[in-house]
Amino acid sequence: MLGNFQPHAGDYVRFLPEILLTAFGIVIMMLEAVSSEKNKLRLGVLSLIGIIAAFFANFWSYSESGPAFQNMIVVDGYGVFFRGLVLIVGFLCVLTSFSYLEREHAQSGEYYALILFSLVGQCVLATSSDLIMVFIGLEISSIATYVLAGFLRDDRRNNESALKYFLLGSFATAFLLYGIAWTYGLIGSTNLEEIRRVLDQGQRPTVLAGLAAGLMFVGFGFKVSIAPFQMWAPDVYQGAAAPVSAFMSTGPKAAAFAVFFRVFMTSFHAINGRWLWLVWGCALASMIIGNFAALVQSNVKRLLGYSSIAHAGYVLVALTAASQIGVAAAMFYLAAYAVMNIGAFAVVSHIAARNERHVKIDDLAGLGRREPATAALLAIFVFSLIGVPLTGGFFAKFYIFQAALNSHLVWLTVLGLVNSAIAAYYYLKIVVAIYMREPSPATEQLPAPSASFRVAIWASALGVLFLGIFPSAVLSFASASASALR
Amino acid sequence: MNLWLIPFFPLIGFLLNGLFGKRLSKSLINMFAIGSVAISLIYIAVLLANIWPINTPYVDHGFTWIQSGFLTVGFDLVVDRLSAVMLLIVAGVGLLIHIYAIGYMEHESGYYRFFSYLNLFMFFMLILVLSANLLLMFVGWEGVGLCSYLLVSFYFLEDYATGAGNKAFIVNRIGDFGFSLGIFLTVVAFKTLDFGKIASAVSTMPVEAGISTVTAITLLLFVGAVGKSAQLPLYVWLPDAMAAPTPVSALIHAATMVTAGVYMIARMSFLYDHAPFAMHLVAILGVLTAIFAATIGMAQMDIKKVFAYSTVSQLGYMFLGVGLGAYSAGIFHLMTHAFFKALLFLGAGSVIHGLSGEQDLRHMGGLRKVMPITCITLAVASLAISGVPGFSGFFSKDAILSAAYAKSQWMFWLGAFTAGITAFYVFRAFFLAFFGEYRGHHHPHESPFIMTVPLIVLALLSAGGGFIPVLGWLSPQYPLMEHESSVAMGISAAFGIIGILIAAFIYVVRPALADRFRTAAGPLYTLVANKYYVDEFYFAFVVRPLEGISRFVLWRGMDETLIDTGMVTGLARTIRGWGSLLRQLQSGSIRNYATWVLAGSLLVIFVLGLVGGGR
Amino acid sequence: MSLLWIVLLLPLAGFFFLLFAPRDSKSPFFITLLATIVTFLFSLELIAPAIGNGAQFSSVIDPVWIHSPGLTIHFHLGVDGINLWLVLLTTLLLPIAVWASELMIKDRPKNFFALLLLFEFGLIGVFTALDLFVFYVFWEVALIPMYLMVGGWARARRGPVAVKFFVYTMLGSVFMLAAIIYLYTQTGSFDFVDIMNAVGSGHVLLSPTQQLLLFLGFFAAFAVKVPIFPLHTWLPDTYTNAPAPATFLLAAVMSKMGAYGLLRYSITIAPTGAHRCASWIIPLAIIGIIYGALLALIQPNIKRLIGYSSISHLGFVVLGIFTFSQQGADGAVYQMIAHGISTGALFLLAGYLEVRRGSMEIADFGGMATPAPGLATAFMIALFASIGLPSLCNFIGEYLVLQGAALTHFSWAVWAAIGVILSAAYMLWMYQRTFFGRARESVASLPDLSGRDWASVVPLILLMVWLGSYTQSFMPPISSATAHLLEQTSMNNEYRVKLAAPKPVQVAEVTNAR
Amino acid sequence: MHVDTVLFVICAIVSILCALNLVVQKHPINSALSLIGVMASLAVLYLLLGAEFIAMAQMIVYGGAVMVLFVFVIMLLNAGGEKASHKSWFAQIAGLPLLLALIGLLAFLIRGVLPPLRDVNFGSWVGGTAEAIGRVLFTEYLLPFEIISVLILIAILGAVVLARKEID
Amino acid sequence: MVPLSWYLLLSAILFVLGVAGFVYRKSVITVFMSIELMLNAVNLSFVAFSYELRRIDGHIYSFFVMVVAAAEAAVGLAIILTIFKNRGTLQIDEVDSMKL
Repeated sequence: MLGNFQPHAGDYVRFLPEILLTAFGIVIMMLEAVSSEKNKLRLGVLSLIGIIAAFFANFWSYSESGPAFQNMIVVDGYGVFFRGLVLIVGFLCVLTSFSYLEREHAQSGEYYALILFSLVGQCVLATSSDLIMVFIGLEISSIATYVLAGFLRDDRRNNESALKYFLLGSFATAFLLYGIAWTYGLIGSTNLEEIRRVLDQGQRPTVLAGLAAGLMFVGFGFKVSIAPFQMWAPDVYQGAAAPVSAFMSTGPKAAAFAVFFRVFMTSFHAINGRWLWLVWGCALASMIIGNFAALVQSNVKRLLGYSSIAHAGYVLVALTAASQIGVAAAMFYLAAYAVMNIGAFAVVSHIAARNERHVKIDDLAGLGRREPATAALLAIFVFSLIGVPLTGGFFAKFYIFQAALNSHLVWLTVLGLVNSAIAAYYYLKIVVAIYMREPSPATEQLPAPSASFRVAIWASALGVLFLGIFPSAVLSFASASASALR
Repeated sequence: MNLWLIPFFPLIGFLLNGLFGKRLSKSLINMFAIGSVAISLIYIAVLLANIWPINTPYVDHGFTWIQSGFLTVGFDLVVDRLSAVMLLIVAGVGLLIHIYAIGYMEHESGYYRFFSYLNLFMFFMLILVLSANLLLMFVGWEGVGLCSYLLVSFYFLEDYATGAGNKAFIVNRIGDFGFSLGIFLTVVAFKTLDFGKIASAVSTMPVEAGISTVTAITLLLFVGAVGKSAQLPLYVWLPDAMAAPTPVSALIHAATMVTAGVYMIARMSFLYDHAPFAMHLVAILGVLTAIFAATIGMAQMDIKKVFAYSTVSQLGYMFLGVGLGAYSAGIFHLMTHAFFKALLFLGAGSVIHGLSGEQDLRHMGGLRKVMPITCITLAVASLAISGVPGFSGFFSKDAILSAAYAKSQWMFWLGAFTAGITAFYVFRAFFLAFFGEYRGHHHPHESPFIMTVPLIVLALLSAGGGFIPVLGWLSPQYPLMEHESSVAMGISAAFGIIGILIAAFIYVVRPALADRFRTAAGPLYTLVANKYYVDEFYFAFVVRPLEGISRFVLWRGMDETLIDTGMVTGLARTIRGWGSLLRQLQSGSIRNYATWVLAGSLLVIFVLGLVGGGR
Repeated sequence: MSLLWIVLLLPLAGFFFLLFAPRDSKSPFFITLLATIVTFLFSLELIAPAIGNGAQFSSVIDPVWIHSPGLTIHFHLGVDGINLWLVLLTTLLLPIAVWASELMIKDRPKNFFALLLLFEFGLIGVFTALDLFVFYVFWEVALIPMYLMVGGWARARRGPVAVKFFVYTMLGSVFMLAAIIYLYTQTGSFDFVDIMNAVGSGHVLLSPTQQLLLFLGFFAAFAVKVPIFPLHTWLPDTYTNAPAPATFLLAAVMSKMGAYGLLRYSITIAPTGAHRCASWIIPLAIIGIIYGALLALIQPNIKRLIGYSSISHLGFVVLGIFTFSQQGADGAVYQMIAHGISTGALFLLAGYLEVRRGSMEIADFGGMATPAPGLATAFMIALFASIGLPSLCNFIGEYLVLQGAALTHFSWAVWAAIGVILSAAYMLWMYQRTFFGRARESVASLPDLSGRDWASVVPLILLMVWLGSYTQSFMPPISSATAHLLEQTSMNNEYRVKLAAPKPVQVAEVTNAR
Repeated sequence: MHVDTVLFVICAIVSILCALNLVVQKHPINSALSLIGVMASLAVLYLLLGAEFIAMAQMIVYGGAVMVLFVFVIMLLNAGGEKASHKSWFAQIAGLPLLLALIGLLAFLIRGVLPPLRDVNFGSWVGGTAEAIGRVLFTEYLLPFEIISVLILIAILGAVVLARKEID
Repeated sequence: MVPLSWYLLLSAILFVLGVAGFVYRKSVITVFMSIELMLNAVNLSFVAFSYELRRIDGHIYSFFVMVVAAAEAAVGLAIILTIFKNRGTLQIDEVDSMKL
């Protein structure tokens, strides 16, 4: 009777990226113990290789797409897209981490291992088709991230950010879990398709479905940091090391959004009349809180933290649209946001000296004169965050709001666009600093940018411009795979 | 024949002198300047001879200037009997004054600049005269204004000169405002700007009783004329314009440009004939200006100012004439006035030249011995302007006054009285300058040959100009009104002679009387001497308020405070305020955050569980 | 390789080429100058086809740019009588700006030249775009380099001024973006030509309400850019503080973006909305004319003064557009070009003054005519062009605009013409205080225009005279294009007004929007 | 009065009281002990619901391992009682009403909206045997079971990274 | 004869008490324990529901929850240790250096 539960090759192919990541993570863990101080770099390279391997495995799994392991996961275009996205995020973050770890004299082995494991969790999230996998994937990615946030255990800001993230994260997870419990009790199953099927029949009391959905909304909303669950984001991003913040604000967030959309667009589609208004409000609130509060920030990391709230709001607009285009738009947006945000954080971590002393906007002053290339790229990232044409940020916003208007969300669109114009104000403070002011002490004694850092920001910049100028490829893939979420 | 060649020659002169004048020798500059005008005068003569007698207007269609929708404006020029007269006046007097200027400007810096400006003026003036449509006329109209500005502020180191220049241009702009509105309304009414087409269109219309389109057009155009020809209330720029070198005053501010208004009305007579109300207004304003300016002229001490006000007054006469429908009379007076007023100015100029810049009558006197030619020519001019029978002024002024005599008595009497005043102040100036003892401290000397020749020529014209049969010549275009009343003749002539006698009595026979009169007049005299304080009035009630409102109400108040600080910065500040309010949520305390999550979860559950309805 | 490709991409190519040029040498200048001049020469080739085609678009390029299920965008560019001269204006003024920058920009010249090229790229794109998406893209692309130029080289208050300029414009343009996307959801296309056909043929019906919203969306962006009173307060700050070449370009070409957009898109796509709003836009335009003039009257700073004067001038353009009359439209377009040249020349000469004196305060000058007669003369000519002296360029535009206004509604012309009086007042007064009078010792030794400087001024002066005295070389394509445009406008308008009475069913209602 | 009613009532009351105690106690150690109480009583309830394995795991994993860890850490850091602080005023003020609202809402949903479920009587269903659990765990839930090992790996790694002393 | 809804009610009460502990306790460790309490409450719901459904997936869930809880405990306590090392306190309100 075990026969029909016997996993066959296809299952492993579909799960290959996670397997590879885990394997590499373990290997790195082992090597860390034996390798000496000077060849730590190898571990980094090794993790890069692991990620690349997983990336190709991801493509392979796409060719074998379908459910695996008794519908615990399902490999579809949607899942593959997000797996690829988080892998790219991981790649860029590892690259940016090289010089950071070197600077802080932190033992790098665990760091890379943790990143890989956290990626495992995010890949699981991206492809999970059962709430149990959602729960476990979320925990894997989160716990790894908690540790990364507090990685420098002697740094008070790291501790604090880790504690805040950990306590509040678990708190929110409890809500999510309670929601899962109710879903289970209501439906009798936790398979996403199954939930949809049952709810579509409509015998179940939609009020309790609403309760379940609401409790899960709290959990997801927290992970993607949308109002009213956004509080933690600025503190944590400010406290954690810049590369980690870059990672947290893009990878886990993208994965959480992936599953957020999957659950609400697939399972709770039947009751979307109940949650659309809520999402509408949360989207607007997130944009307003994020942008307005960012106007008065002077710390770049904290500013980016607030901006990440606002961007989560934009993505939520796509959920409000509740349409194929909306999903595709959200996918594109998260991709664009990932590259531009990592780029920005990377430059910040380059400017910030040991113990991240220089993370104020004023510390960026005169970068344009000291390091023209870095400054130019940072400008590109910032303009993309603003949403200036020919950058990924613009096209992402454009596509999101097109989806919104397709669903007649006129006012949300107008308010969102006005928000993005207001946001320009604080983003431009960065451009003003780097190009229109005299060099600051921070930029005066700037170390030469390391090769890995250069690769990272150039790659991010190219990504931004590619998504902005030739979005067709990504867009087609996104809108094709968006149909996975019926 | 190509009419465009007429203005073309002066343009060439302008370009040559303007571009290269700095490097050219004086003789070359003279050659270009004088030559260009002379050539175009010759060309005019040849042209007129060719198309003689000009029974039908000779139109020369140039290129299309503006073409938009139904509206087409071409660079079209026309010569008819009217513009023929005008052409001769402009080119002829212009030439004389150019020649005179050679002598007058000899020692001035910016010699080439002066002549290039003069040529440019000739160009625009000829365009104005020749133009066959309103817009082209407007080009000349504004162009001569430009030249007047340039020449008035010729001594650009002196603030009074540049100030006068600005005043001249801006006041003219006010007039042109009306003129341009007239143009717009013409297009609205007739869908064209071509004189011929308008005339044929209007000829079918009835004469308007009250105020209606055609009247409105004519009135608006007249506003332009008021500005350009210095009538009430826009005359104020002309006296100041005397800051220009004297030849300029003679050419632009006496003989040609200022008469453009009169020319324009004559040119547009087909419209004015249909707007009796406008005609009446023109006449009234003309006669009022005549007397008003004349009274001021009595009390001026600057010789050029005297003649300036007399110009204003004489222009008033012309407007009276055209306003009464006696277009030919107006044009006739325009011509004679061009002669004798140019002569007056040139004479004054030669006096000033002889006194090396002195203009105040109080520092002259007894000059008849040292500069006889100037004295004699000036005497002729004075007699002419006073309308002494036989001299040119007599015939033209008489033509106008007899028209008035027929049309409206009060205008006639006013005009006649003005004639007396005119005679008085002109001769007052003449006697103060040439009789009595020399009161100045320069060494007067007669002007050089180059200057006196034009004086003599103009003197001959002023004397005999009355016998040029302008009225007859124009009669096909402007039918004569057959009421040569001997009464009017007599009265006006009498007034003139009386005026001369009084002047002679006061300033030659009993010089002491003058001061006694002055003291007796007291406040009245000061009022007049200060030109009725009109300038002060304008400054206090137009210029100052405008500037004050702009600076304090609009700029500081509206623009900076209300819009920029209020709207723009205010909005930004409000948003930032919201921002600093919202950041208070981030108290940094984990427990608060948890409480927020709790609140949020409540909201979510509530909305999802209990509120949301089906979509 | 169509001609328009070359004209569009040459500046961009120059930009990339410049990135690799050595920093501290003359070569950036020469590269930029070469690129811009060659661009200009090629752009001359655009004239013949544009005139030949009359109202239709010529030298069109239309490849697919973005293609994905549910969204296809063509990179559709083309030239007709309206944008032809604007493109040429751009390509002509850029070399002049480069020429002047080499003298006026001493700090990081390479960056400045690079930005100039990027700016030209964006501007040509804005003027030739025939696809609303492409238009918006270029609209912003042109903004960025200008923002960086203003901010990076401003003489004072760099950050604030630049940010104000950027955010102000951005706030306007997002509404346009919303309108563009909304239009797409209604018509299923971003392509201007397609949309006009669909709307004209009645395949797509936009209810008056929708049109109103669309129009206001576009208007918000264009009104800020023009600028229309009371959205103008970014202008004086920016113009005053920006480096001279940037101000020159801002006033000469960039200010045309807004007016061009109004003419090309607002009134054609949403004619009903336009006609409704004309009732309050025209008063605003007239207020702008008089208001700008009155404020120019008392400005203590030359650049600020010219800035306010151009608010006044552009008021004429807006007035002309919203008279919906042939003369008005022609005049508006002509006025755009004329203003570009005359005000451009004024700012250029102001720049030369600034280089010499190091200040723009009128109080710091006085008697400049004595040490610098050439400069004084050139300034005088540009000045008279700008106050609309007949036979110089601005007169034609202003006359036609006012004539159009008079034909539509005479009192508009009356009010607007007041601005003409005031323009003489403020300009001449400024000129008197700056150039006339005895030279103070502070300016007595300043040099006159060098031959090198003349080289940048003379073309402009010649154009002033040419545009003013022989309009036939420019007007015919403009007229035919505007005629076609107005015909579309009125047709669509009547069509909709007819259909609007019983509200079309297939129109997605705006009211059910969340 | 049936026996499992009695048991339920007792355990419910005990668990609620212990939970309350956890919330009101100022010293962590007391809270820890009361939490253990909650867990014990919950274990009984699991038995009543026929979940033998979970009951055992509850006692061993939770009551045993996890809580011991807690107590150990508390002792290690000899964490004293709490000091009063006036930060997080929002929690102090808004906390109680929000909590009451939440419990009210849940109670309403459970009692009012939830359709009637079966009654619990001890022994009527004993599905939760170790064998059954094991079977399902290695068939349907194979992947979660495997992948959760990564979680534990991370936990170990994280604990090591964060808690170990600097060697160098 | 206990209606199952009582169990659910109990779990709800415990859950809310856990939340209360998180909101009101000032010692980091107690706060952490409150989270454990919430997880326990959830477990009760799982088990109760699986009793209703006569299926043991609920048990599997609660088993996984325990594992996760254990893992969280390890990491969480480690984080708390670092906090204590750096700040010498466990007062949660003192950990608010990053705000606004």
